[in-house]
Amino acid sequence: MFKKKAGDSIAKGININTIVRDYGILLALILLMVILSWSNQYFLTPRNILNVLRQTSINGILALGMTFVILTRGIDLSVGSVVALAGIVSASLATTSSTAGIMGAPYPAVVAIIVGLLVGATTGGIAGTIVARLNVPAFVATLGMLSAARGLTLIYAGGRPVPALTPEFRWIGTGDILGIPVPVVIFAAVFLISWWVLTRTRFGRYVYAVGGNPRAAKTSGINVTRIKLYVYVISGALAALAGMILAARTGSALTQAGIAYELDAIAAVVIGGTSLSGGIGRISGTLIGALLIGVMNNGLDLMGVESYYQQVLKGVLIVAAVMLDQTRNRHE
Amino acid sequence: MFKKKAGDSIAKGININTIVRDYGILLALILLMVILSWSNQYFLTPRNILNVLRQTSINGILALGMTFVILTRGIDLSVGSVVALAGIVSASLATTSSTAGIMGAPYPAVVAIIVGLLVGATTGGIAGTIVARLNVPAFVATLGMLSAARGLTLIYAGGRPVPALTPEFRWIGTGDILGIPVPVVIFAAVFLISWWVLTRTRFGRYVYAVGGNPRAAKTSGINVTRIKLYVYVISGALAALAGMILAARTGSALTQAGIAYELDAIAAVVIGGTSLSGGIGRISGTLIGALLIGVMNNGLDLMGVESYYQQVLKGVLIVAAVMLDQTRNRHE
Amino acid sequence: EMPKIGAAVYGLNAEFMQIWAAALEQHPAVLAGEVDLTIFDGRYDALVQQDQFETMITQEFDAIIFVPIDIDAGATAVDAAFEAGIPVIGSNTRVNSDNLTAYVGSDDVKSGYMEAKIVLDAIGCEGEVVIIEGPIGQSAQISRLEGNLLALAECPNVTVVEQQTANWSRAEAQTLMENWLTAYPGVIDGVIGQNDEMALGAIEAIKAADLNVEDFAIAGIDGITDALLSVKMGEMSSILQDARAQAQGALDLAISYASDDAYDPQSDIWVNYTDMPWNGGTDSEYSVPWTPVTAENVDALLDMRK
Amino acid sequence: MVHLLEVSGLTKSFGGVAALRNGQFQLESGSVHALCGGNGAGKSTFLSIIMGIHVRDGGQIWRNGELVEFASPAEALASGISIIEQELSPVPHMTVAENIYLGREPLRRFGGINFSAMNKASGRILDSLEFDISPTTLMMDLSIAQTQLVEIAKALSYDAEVIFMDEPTSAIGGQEVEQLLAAIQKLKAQGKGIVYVSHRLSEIFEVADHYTVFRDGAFVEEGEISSIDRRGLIRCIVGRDLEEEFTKTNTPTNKTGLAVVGLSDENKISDISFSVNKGEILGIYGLMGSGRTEIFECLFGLSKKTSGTISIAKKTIEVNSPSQAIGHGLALVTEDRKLSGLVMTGSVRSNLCLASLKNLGHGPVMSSMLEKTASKEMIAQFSIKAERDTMPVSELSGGNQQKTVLGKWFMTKPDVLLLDEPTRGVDVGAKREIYGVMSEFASQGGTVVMTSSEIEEVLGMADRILVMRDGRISGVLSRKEANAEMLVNLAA
Ligand SMILES: Nc1ncnc2c1ncn2[C@@H]1O[C@H](COP(=O)(O)OP(=O)(O)OP(=O)(O)O)[C@@H](O)[C@H]1O
Ligand SMILES: Nc1ncnc2c1ncn2[C@@H]1O[C@H](COP(=O)(O)OP(=O)(O)OP(=O)(O)O)[C@@H](O)[C@H]1O
Ligand SMILES: [Mg+2]
Ligand SMILES: [Mg+2]
Repeated sequence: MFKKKAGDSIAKGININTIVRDYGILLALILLMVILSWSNQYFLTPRNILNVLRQTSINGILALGMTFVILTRGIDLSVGSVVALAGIVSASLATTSSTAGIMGAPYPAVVAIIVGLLVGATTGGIAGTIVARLNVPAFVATLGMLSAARGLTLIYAGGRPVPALTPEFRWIGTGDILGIPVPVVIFAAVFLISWWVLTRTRFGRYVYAVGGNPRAAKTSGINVTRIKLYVYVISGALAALAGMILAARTGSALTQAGIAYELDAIAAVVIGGTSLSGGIGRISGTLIGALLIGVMNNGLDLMGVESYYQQVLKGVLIVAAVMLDQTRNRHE
Repeated sequence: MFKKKAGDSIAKGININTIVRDYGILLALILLMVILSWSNQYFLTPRNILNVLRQTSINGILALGMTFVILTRGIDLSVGSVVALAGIVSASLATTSSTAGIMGAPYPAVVAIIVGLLVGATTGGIAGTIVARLNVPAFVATLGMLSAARGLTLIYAGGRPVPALTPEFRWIGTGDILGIPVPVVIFAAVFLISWWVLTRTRFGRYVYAVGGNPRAAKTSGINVTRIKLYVYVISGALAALAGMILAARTGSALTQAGIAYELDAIAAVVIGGTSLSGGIGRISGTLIGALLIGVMNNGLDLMGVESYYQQVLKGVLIVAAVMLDQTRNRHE
Repeated sequence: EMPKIGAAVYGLNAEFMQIWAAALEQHPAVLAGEVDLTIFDGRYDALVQQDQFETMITQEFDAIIFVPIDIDAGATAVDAAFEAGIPVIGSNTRVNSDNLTAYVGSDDVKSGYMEAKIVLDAIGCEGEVVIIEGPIGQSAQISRLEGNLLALAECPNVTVVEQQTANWSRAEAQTLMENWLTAYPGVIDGVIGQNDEMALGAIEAIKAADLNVEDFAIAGIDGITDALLSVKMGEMSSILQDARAQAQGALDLAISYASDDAYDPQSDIWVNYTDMPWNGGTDSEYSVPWTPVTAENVDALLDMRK
Repeated sequence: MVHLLEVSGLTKSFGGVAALRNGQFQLESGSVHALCGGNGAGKSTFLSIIMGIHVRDGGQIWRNGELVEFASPAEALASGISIIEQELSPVPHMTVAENIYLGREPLRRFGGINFSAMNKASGRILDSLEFDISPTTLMMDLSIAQTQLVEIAKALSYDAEVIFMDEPTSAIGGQEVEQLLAAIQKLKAQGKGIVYVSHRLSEIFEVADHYTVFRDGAFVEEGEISSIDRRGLIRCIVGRDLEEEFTKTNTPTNKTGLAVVGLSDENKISDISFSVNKGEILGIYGLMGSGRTEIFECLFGLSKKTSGTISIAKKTIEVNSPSQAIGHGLALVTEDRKLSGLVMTGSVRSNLCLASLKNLGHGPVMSSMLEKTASKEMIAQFSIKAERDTMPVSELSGGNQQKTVLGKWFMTKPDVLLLDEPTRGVDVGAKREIYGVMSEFASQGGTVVMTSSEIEEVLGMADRILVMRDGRISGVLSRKEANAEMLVNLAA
């Protein structure tokens, strides 16, 4: 839809130039994977592939929600704190610990999850309202939420982690379906739904239009305020989902979970070719961006690169990957 | 130059509407200060005022550099890491410790400072080149630098702090000039120079033009690439300056200094009314934004607000302050 | 076949874990090339640590040394390693898991008690103190606070005027203390810093306010180099957490569990700490004693850092 | 009788400055109503208020006799009003079809968008207007003229009863204008009402039945087109009599000002050679996409040329960037003021001075005195209607923005002026002033190259006319021999 489509290049015969231009970042990912599988025997094992996917799923889910927000020219800095808040709240419903749980806990996992999602949607809704209705810059509104949601997390939990989650709840982090880890399945599902929504529905088009030209969107009769509000709700709910998976994976919800996660999520989106000035981008790019970050982290650990050098290498690799990607529009 | 100037409203007689519109954020700051001085007897003491200024100076210096970058539609996420890198490198020249210093240390403070500034200008230059010449999004380029500079810091220092700085070097963090702390003096000087550069020089005009419409700027004969490069050099050098003041203030340079400082610096700029989409903003706004953050932190500590509630309050206050500010353009 | 041993630590950016990691690499077995050691930086994130466990399991490590960010959140990782048949030796911070093979560490509650006690003794069990805490919710913060409060309970005439986090950071603690000194002029007698960095920040703030550091009783924990220097100048007290013993002890245990044959520990810590016998390497817990840093031992400790 | 639309006493001010003081208007069904007025008269403001884009301060609007109040464009659209806005505002990274159907995409059964139906429908609309644009092209790949065509198609596709057209032809010319006017006739026959805003009076006399004139934000006069002549309408718009519309005072010298030999680029133009003498105005005429703009972009270092030489006053020059071009005394008024002409976030003054900053200070330091004087001079020379020169340029009316761009380039005191559609959106009075400035510039020895989609303008101002077709020169005519028919024939 946006930019040229895969169909176009296939129709015209495979053209290496077109591929490089349209899928530069995918090439970067493949290149990285080839180098890694060539230099480490474990990299391409099924077990490690599943590891990478599982490790990517949390940042990936955050990045998918972030894509919606960034496409409308917004930004959501609060996702890391929402991860913690929703994680703690849902965990307090799903713990067997008598001190950390709320009255009546443990509740069925599905109750905990629904409450968690509501928490995320609410924080997103608040941030979205501040951005869309009160015209506060998204950076400020969500920075405020970053701080406030972290504080609420600490108040709610009294500063302590919530341990001893029920096995039922933990399943969303540690279980598997036909050998595929549940977080990966959830990530895949969220990706497919997001992809469908963004490319095939009116709402998706409006997200692009609001980011591409808010004035034109408004003049065409689109309720710009509502679209802006919704994307923050989506981002908040997905952050909550990620937070619950995180708690379920680690087995206890921590008040300091998710710190600085917003940076990685935004990075995945931007590496994937979505422009911070809105209106341009593909959700598949975000998937690739998140995978690139995941593979990089996994690969550097796998190869036993020393921690300090890892940080330097990561910086270099991110920039190099994006430089390989010629998709980025050079219009401005 | 851009937006309305103070002179305009004065000419027409003081008009409360104009003031609210033009200096909303200043009103927010004043309001906060009135509330604080009313509820805490120590707030308005000269000693505490100096405290606030001293505490603001580091973030303030970062924010001043960040203003240049953001005015050109860029962003500099690397400032926190540059704080650490420049701090460590300059400290290794100004330490009396035989293990942590480099050969021949301690050197005169001025040598250490110049080297530190060069380190910052170099990292800024690298990031700027990647952004301006290689067309990599600023978010990615400076995120890469954030990671790489942190890694370099750790490698350079072997993960250990550099203690025992010479009194001469420490003067920039702890000394005072006529009773005013040196960091405050430096902050004021940097502010005045930045203000002068942005409002009075050709370079300043170009910064606004490049951010407002890069294409029109280019057509008007402006070397857009060069202007973009320079703003990152400025931001890097100022981050280095902040890093050295921080090291001098704490008495030793730490490898984990400056983590997450970029968020506060960007927040000061945005709260001050500069638009993340470039071309709009005032350096005086940044000063007020930084002061607002500083006063808020100081005030909450002074009033003994519990740390969890502090975070919630901070989030709420930031958003409220910006909502009070009607300067923000509602153009889009 | 060399045993492959991984060390997953919560983060390498601060000095304490750096000393810990360096001690690991200075272990005689590593120097002699008898083990293949890899250190993983957990980047202060429980999830990253768990990911690194998965990586180590995939690569079939023979034993894992674990310094978790959180006492509870590390359990899943330990259980996963246990299922894969890999022994996990805890170091520095405990993990709430029955599957932890052994633990070498120092009791944070005890150090919290000790440092608070030093401050309280110095002010004669009477007066006003402030507590500067680590990141809220982190295990060390929780335990050290517990210890702080135990000691404070013994001195009912002492009031805690303020208690805030400075996230283990010197710069944050410095700002915090500057503001407290303004809000409570002449009130504060003692500063309980839950680590040395924060205690040092408080000292800088006191100096910046033109007050006498000697007028305050200040204590921290860990014994980082700057704190040792500060103790030497009589500005503060610190309690040495022996990173070297925690690291090398854990590695000896890891090698012992990783090799089929009987193994004699190689680190000199077993000789130095008579309170902590090797016992054939089969104990489930080794408690590394805390050492208060004093004017007497500070020079020796500083020498070891060179 | 019930009017499709009736408006009375509409007022609107922006930050204390009245943009509209008394907007009054009646639209009958089956008619084309021309809304006339100089730049800044309040026409666009008037239309945007009715459309629900701006909120009015006072006044009443009746739609089919019912009092209405549209809070958003969505409501206006729902009541059967659509608009072609003056400032083209496409969503750049969406396709033509998506732009046309934005806000009302056809759906499939399960809620997904039916893209093929949308593309087909868009194709049909574009074809019916004989606009040669593919529905699946991205908007950002279109030229400004094509963008305008899409906006026209979009406004018509609503099948609205009332259609506002705010300068729909400012970026197009020739054939496309004819097609639009034909379409308007068809709509009129269907009983729709069209409000037509244009500074090209010939179009108004060709298509409109009624006219309403605003001046300084207030209603001045209305009537039947048949009851007024061009001169009378101009008098009504400008408020005084204008003698001839084109003021031409220059006489070409025989000294070469600008010479171009064998200029080609990647694919848009090839083998372009011409020379212009000092004191001469060379007009370039051509159809949409014929390569006029591209010539300018190559000359000014904005596009890469593949071959050819450029010389100024017989000296061959190398131009790789606009700053080099400016250094050689060139100035380029680009055709899209929003995209490449103005820094919208800046003030009028800063925009006027932007290309001349090197001459407005001492070394790197600016002198606000010099800037103020220079900007005042340009504002006077082009009679730019601005409250203060420190106001944001985005708050100027369209025509005044265009004059600001011209002012910016005149301030650089160029030797060679390249003007790409210099009078786009400029009112009759101001056009005449611009022509005056152009002539004056030429008669003082300056060299002028201008393009225009308005054939009368080229014929009226140029000493010689170069006609482009498909990126090549198809003919050069002298002022004496040229006429409209010849130009059209050479261009097609
Ligand atoms: N957003 C705005 N803020 C402030 N003033 C504005 C704004 N929009 C328009 N104006 C002012 O309102 C007046 C009328 O502008 P408007 O755009 O309606 O004129 P117009 O008749 O359409 O002119 P043109 O023919 O040049 O398009 C002008 O003086 C203009 O400066
Ligand atoms: N495919 C395209 N992608 C981006 N920009 C384009 C494209 N085609 C044309 N343009 C731009 O549109 C402008 C018009 O180009 P060109 O010189 O071919 O036409 P022209 O004769 O000036 O006609 P008009 O301006 O009326 O379309 C140029 O500025 C060019 O950069
Ligand atoms: Mg108009
Ligand atoms: Mg053109």
